[in-house]
Amino acid sequence: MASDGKKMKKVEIVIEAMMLDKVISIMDQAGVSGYTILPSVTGRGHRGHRTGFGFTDVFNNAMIFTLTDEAIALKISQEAKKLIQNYAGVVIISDADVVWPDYQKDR
Amino acid sequence: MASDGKKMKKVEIVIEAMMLDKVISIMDQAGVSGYTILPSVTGRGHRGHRTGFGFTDVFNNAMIFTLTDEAIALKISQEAKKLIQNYAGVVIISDADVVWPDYQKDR
Amino acid sequence: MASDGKKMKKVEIVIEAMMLDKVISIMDQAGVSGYTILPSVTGRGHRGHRTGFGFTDVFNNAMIFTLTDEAIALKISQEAKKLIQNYAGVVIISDADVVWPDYQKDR
Amino acid sequence: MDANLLTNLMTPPILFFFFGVFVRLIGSNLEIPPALTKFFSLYMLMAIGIKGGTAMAESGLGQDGMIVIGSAVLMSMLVPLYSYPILRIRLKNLYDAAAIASCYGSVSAVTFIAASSFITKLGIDYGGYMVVSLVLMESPAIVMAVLLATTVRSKEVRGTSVQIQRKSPALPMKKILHEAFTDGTHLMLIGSLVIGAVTGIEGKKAMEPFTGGIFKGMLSFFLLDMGLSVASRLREMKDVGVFLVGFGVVMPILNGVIALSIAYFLGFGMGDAFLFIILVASASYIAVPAVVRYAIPEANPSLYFTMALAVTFPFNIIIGIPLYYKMVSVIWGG
Amino acid sequence: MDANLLTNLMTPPILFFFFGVFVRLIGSNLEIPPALTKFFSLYMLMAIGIKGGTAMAESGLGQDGMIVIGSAVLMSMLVPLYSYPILRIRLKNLYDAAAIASCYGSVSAVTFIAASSFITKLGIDYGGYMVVSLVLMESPAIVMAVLLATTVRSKEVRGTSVQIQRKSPALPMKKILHEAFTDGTHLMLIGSLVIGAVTGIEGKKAMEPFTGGIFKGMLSFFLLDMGLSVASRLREMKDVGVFLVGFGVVMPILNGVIALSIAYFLGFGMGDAFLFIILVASASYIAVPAVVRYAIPEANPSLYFTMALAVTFPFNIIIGIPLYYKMVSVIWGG
Amino acid sequence: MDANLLTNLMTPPILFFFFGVFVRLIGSNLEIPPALTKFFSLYMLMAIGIKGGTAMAESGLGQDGMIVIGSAVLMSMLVPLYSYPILRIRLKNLYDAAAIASCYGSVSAVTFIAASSFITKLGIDYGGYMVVSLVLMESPAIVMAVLLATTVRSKEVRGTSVQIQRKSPALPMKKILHEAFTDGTHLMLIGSLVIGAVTGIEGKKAMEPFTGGIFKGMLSFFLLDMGLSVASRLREMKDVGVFLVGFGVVMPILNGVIALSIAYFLGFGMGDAFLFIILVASASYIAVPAVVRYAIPEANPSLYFTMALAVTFPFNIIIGIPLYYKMVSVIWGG
Ligand SMILES: Nc1ncnc2c1ncn2[C@@H]1O[C@H](COP(=O)(O)O)[C@@H](O)[C@H]1O
Ligand SMILES: Nc1ncnc2c1ncn2[C@@H]1O[C@H](COP(=O)(O)O)[C@@H](O)[C@H]1O
Ligand SMILES: Nc1ncnc2c1ncn2[C@@H]1O[C@H](COP(=O)(O)O)[C@@H](O)[C@H]1O
Ligand code: NA
Ligand code: NA
Ligand code: NA
Repeated sequence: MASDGKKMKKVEIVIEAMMLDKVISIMDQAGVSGYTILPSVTGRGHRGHRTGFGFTDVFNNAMIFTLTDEAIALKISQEAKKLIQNYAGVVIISDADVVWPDYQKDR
Repeated sequence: MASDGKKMKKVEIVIEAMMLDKVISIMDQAGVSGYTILPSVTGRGHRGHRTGFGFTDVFNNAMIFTLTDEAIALKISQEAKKLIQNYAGVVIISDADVVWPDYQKDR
Repeated sequence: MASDGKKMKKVEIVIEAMMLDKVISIMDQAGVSGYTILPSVTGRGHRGHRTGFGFTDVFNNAMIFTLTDEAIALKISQEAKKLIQNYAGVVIISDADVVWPDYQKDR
Repeated sequence: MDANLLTNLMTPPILFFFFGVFVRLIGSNLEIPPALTKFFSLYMLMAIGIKGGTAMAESGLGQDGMIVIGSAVLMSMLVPLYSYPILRIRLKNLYDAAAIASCYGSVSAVTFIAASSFITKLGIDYGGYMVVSLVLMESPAIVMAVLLATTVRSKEVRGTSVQIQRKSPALPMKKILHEAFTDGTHLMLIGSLVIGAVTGIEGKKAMEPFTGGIFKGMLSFFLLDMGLSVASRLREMKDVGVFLVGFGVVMPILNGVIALSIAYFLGFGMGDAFLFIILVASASYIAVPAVVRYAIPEANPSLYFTMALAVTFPFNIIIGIPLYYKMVSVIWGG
Repeated sequence: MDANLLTNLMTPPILFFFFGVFVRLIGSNLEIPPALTKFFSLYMLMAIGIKGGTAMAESGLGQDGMIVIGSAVLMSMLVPLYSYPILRIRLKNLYDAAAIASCYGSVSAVTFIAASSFITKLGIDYGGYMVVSLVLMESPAIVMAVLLATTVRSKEVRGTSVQIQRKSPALPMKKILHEAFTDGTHLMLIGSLVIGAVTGIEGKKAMEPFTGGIFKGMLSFFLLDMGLSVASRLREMKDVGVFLVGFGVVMPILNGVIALSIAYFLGFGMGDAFLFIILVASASYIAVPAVVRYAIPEANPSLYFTMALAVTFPFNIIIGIPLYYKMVSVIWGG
Repeated sequence: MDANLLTNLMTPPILFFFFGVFVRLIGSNLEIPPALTKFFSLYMLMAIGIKGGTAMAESGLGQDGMIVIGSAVLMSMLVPLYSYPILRIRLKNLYDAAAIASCYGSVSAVTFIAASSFITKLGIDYGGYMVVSLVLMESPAIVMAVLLATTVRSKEVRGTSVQIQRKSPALPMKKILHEAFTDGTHLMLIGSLVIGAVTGIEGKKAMEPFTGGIFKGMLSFFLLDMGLSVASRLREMKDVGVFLVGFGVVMPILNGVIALSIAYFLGFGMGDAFLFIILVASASYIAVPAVVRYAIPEANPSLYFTMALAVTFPFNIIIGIPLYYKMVSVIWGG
């Protein structure tokens, strides 16, 4: 990729909504500089339809992604994997060039 | 990419909201193991602004993505392409490493 | 990547919600053929938690992405970088194969 | 125009509509989240349905009602039929002509609401079956449009095949009818009407504070939102063009006059006549576009939606309602 | 069944429930955005809490109240205890058995609302402490389920270790109790109850047009939404299977009869008895599943949620309410 | 403090505020979706605007009104001017000082609502023009802040250029004014006020069940939501620091006393005086932060937003309202 961005990993996690806080704390503990949340997504996986009812969060998913370096990405994916043994979710890792404001270069 | 994930394709489709069900059935028939839906996105394309009115779905978009293997990705993109000849939409394919729970390894 | 799509750049920008219009006009001026908006995301970065209050947009983020060629992607990322010196945001660039309807081939 | 115009325009709901237009035009960031719009519009449908249903429970359909309803259904088929050739005069894309024709055959529930408040305020009565008419005018208009579009499609196949690639894979009529009859807004209105009719006076009493008491306030929010949307569509106006804008203004008058004649000759009561005209003169920007977008993808939704919402709707609210009322009151001697 | 059944079924809110089921079954696109569902359900909790709280402020708890509440709490522990062995007869996944047992130990606020409108309409009184019972039946049921699940887990560890990888990292009881007591819907009800009790007659007056006046309308929307959800869950019914569907129908009757006996022997008033039966016979699909999903991830939420929502809830609304009423009115001689 | 304090604190809406704080502090998952918050706040603005507007239509502005309004506008300019130097004592980032100053020059509509219910309950009257004052205090405060920030910016350019890269590309004043005057919440209040004034007694009657009847209930929801938000901001309190928290508590009192003196010397009526003090003593966390974030991006929104919302707002609700009332009632001999 050719851009003036920094080569990083994008770790996207779909998780059942009530476990989002757990994923956030996994990311925080792994030392990410930030994350972005898509608070309300729905879907289907091997646990069946998770189509979102308004009156319960049980069948809602949330999505969160972080841009981070490879080592942290690995740490997160290992922790998150444990979580999705028990709770609905999937972990996706891809390459991304990230453009930060100058004073953020150090991250 | 270096991670303990499985190399897969991520197929993202933006489609006008009322045609989402059609895209879901395309994916189901292609044999995906699951998908994630972002139920309400807006946008602009060559069909003009689709900025989302609350009282009609006509100008709303939805987004859906699936993680799948290359063959299925191709099948989906071919079917979806037919759909977006007539309805607003775009199909995006990229690489992704996917970490599944262990008992999902077979997908 | 092997698909019948066109190789393009995906430029994703997370930005504080009230500055979304500015990012849209950056994209328009750079000459993109379209974009997709995720109107309401939340997150954390070096400016702290942006967790979204219903009664003010000050702490809301929005996300927008465009599929475009490398030159335009570069132009956008340069302009957007200036914006995120002052306003919360991050710019992400990645590779993507895009399948357009036939009569859109020229973009 | 006289004081009646002001009577119609100077109520909070209508003023909120203008306020919404103004707010958007000056570029404010005022937004109504889609979930709320949905709430206001479902509420409107519930309120109008319950009201019509309970009114029917009290007075029954009667022969008068049957005649009005019959005329309404008839007009919802005729309007598309005579609109289509008029639209063809200038439109190259015949799918657009079919889609637009369909919107004008159908109705605008909000225009109906505004008009019925207007005459209620003037102390004029109307039958509960007017809501039944409102309901029944939707599907026939859609069916007509789909038939027109099917004709266009079959001609196209026989003609040059240049555009064929873009041609829609002909959707089976059954699927389209399913969409037409199961459209959410359509069903919400029917359901509320039936529930009103079934529960009658008891139901009315139970629901009154909700569907009656706070109605004007909810309507204010809904019309504020409509105003915002109308103003947002104004930027599409250049795509619509002079011909279609003209159509959006002249057609309601033409339809209104035809409806008036029918009402006169069939001896409708004054209130029924006025609301019948309103139904025929108004155009749908909710239910019909939703189905037509699905059924006639070759038509550009910006055209039909924008015309019905941003041209004909405000025209009817500002000019149409007092104008049709004037006409009716002259003839019926109100 | 007699006219009472109709009395219950022929009100707008209940009819909107059936309408919702119908609408979804015929495949309509009618949707209630999640934000609105949240509004309707928070509203319901506020309204019921304020009503119960202000009623309590007027009449106090009293000894009667204490006995009813005590019995309610007891039943919320007993029901899971005797449901679990029944469920084990057929269920291989014992976590599912624990989770389902928990839902049936707890209560459905909407069933309670429907039942209390039902008897209010018939002019029968009940104590404000019934809402306190409603509130207090949630947590014990959850605790019982977690205890059951913990037993299963410890057995599993001692047994074959095949499934161990999937085993949940045992959540500390403290965390689970925190979830149980701080669940949003649970707190909203408690908070409104306390606020109602604290502000008493003044609070009642201030809130009446909101929590009283428009109540039936808001309930109609909420039940419409419930109807849509129930119908959506019907496709999961094959996963649920005959045994569990049967459980979802028979268990409320069994629980109801046990509750009736207790109410009779402890000398409850007729209204209190009826609502006590309703509480015991109903199952939770909101608060309990939310906590149980967190606390017993090994259980399949499709089972317990679908049973409580799509089997037992409609059963109680359609058959249960008039049936329990019949039983009560025969015995209490109403 | 005496019974008046309790009078203010013991109403359902205020109790729901405390409940919201409590709920968030104990870590519950209770959430109000943003779309609903928007509904409640737009509703509040509509209700207060309609109420003020219809009151004005009845009684007119009058000379009294002009004087009150003039004083209010003056104070909205003065407060930022004298707050800024106070803030500079400790704040290194002068943009923060400008932004905070602006919030305190402006007003909190919810504090105004709580205060006006408080005195209405005590049977004290006030003029419809108080809402006009509320409206007119927003923009001047913003303009002052922007002027202050512009001064800082031009100094910075002349000074060291270390931070220049981060410096905002100076937004033209015209754009900022546009933002200030077209801010959605601002316009909603103005629009409702004008619509209330235009439709007068008729409008009032039409809207009453919505903007009046269910008001306390909607306010309860809104304040519950505010409570949740206030508690969420408490974790930012350590960034705010002791100096600014102190400012958030002392400044309302100082502003209140100055406002009281003005009201006294200009001979305001008791109700007007009290609400004038409330306006001057309160700080904006809705309209002003929205514009200031745009206009002064160098300032940290966590500071000014958190101070206005999580320090000054609860202070005014709990302590300020009864305190200012005490002062007023002693002096005006109420
Ligand atoms: N193949 C997939 N592609 C995209 N999203 C998926 C896929 N599989 C699962 N998901 C998402 O992850 C959630 C949980 O998956 P599961 O635990 O497999 O039920 C689903 O509800 C989807 O939102
Ligand atoms: N270049 C693009 N980048 C990102 N999204 C696009 C692009 N073009 C179109 N879209 C999305 O696809 C939808 C339909 O596009 P179209 O059919 O070209 O109008 C738009 O409303 C956008 O949400
Ligand atoms: N490392 C990151 N990964 C993903 N999103 C981020 C990251 N850093 C910042 N963001 C997003 O960008 C917004 C603004 O970031 P900042 O300006 O650093 O506060 C945050 O609120 C997040 O939504
Ligand atoms: Na018509
Ligand atoms: Na129970
Ligand atoms: Na102030």
